Amino acid sequence: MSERKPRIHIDIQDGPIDIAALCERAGTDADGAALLFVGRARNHSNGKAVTHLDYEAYRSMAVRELEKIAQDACGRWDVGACAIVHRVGRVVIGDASICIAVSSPHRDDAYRASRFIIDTIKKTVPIWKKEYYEDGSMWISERG
Amino acid sequence: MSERKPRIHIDIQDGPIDIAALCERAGTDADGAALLFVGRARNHSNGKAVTHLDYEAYRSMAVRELEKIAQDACGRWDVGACAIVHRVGRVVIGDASICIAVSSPHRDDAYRASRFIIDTIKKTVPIWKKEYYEDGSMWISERG
Amino acid sequence: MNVSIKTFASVRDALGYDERTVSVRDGSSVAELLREVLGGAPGLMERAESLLVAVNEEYAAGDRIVRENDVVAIFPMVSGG
Amino acid sequence: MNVSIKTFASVRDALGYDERTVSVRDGSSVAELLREVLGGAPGLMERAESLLVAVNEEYAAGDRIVRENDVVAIFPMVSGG
Repeated sequence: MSERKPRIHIDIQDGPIDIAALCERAGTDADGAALLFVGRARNHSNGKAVTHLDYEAYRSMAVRELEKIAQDACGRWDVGACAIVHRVGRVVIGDASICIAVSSPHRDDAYRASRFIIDTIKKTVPIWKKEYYEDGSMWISERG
Repeated sequence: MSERKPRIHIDIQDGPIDIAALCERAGTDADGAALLFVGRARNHSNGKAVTHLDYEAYRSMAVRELEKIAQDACGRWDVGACAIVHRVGRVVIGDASICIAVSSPHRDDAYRASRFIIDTIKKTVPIWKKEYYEDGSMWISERG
Repeated sequence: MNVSIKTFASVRDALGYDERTVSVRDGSSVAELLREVLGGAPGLMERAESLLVAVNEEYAAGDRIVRENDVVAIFPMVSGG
Repeated sequence: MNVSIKTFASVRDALGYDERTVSVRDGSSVAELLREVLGGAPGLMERAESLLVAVNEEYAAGDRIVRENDVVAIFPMVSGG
């Protein structure tokens, strides 16, 4: 849909995500809207207190799938820049496990693209979350 | 809808918005999603090249209206924290004119609340944008 | 009675002032006050229907009765964000 | 022929290894390979239908024919984000 070539950045990393740096990646001069989604480790899940999370990835395939999703989003909506960074390993409560920065000339594209990206990631990208509780742990893919 | 009391922060300020500081305001330990919307001055509008913008506010009323919108959003969706900062005065291309940070336990609430807030701001908050071009300027409210 | 007028953006540009105290008769409505204030600026009068009015920082309709010392703000459609 | 198996998350926990080379007969499908690999882990066999398979980093269906030196990853429903 867009004729310009969007800037895409994909990464899977250990350790904290630099959110400020990611914000700076988002947005070209033609973009009037930037949207940053941050997925965070929260302190509860299905009624149980969560102490921390552990993320595992099939890294090489996950990067490919993330790239496909970013390309797909940029094809569907008028996106100037798209950055997706997923963290793996231990993530403590309040820390970001994933950040998605999308920018577009008008805000509607940014909202739609951002939502599409996170919804699709949760369906297709080979990354798994394990929740830790006071009394044990569980792979979240088991639950459904 | 939410039984906890959401944290609300509203500001209208001159000079650049500290986006990193705003990100830190967003998100309690119960929130699994944070969404940051950044409205940016873009280099074109209705086919004309824009050199910069100037925002004017009816400050006291604008703060009240922003507070109403934040309260309304927190009543409709399960929002843990909501911060809205609008910049006034001259804004150069690429700079943020408005930042909206919303966090919630689940992402759907953050997306809905964020979109509601920016859409409503553009209808009810007494702030006006003037676009400057190579050959003149125009109050944007005139256009419609 | 005296009423404080505030103007913003293109309305201020057209009227040439951003604040003024005006004297209107008791029981005036917002619509009557608008005619009084915009009377000297024909360009504004024509688009009076598109202007917004707030009394004491709350949006007000044309039939709202204005009181002594009210602060009445007149401005165009908003365009922030 | 030889095929490389990779396992992740609960599948790895159940099988007790994250990588292994297995020998299967030529022309095996993904479904046949799965039965072979999961055979020793009854808990996994029961929920084989819910497992996902990628061949050379692309999702593959059960009828996909596996070739020599393919990398076949077996894992549960994803839950990142």
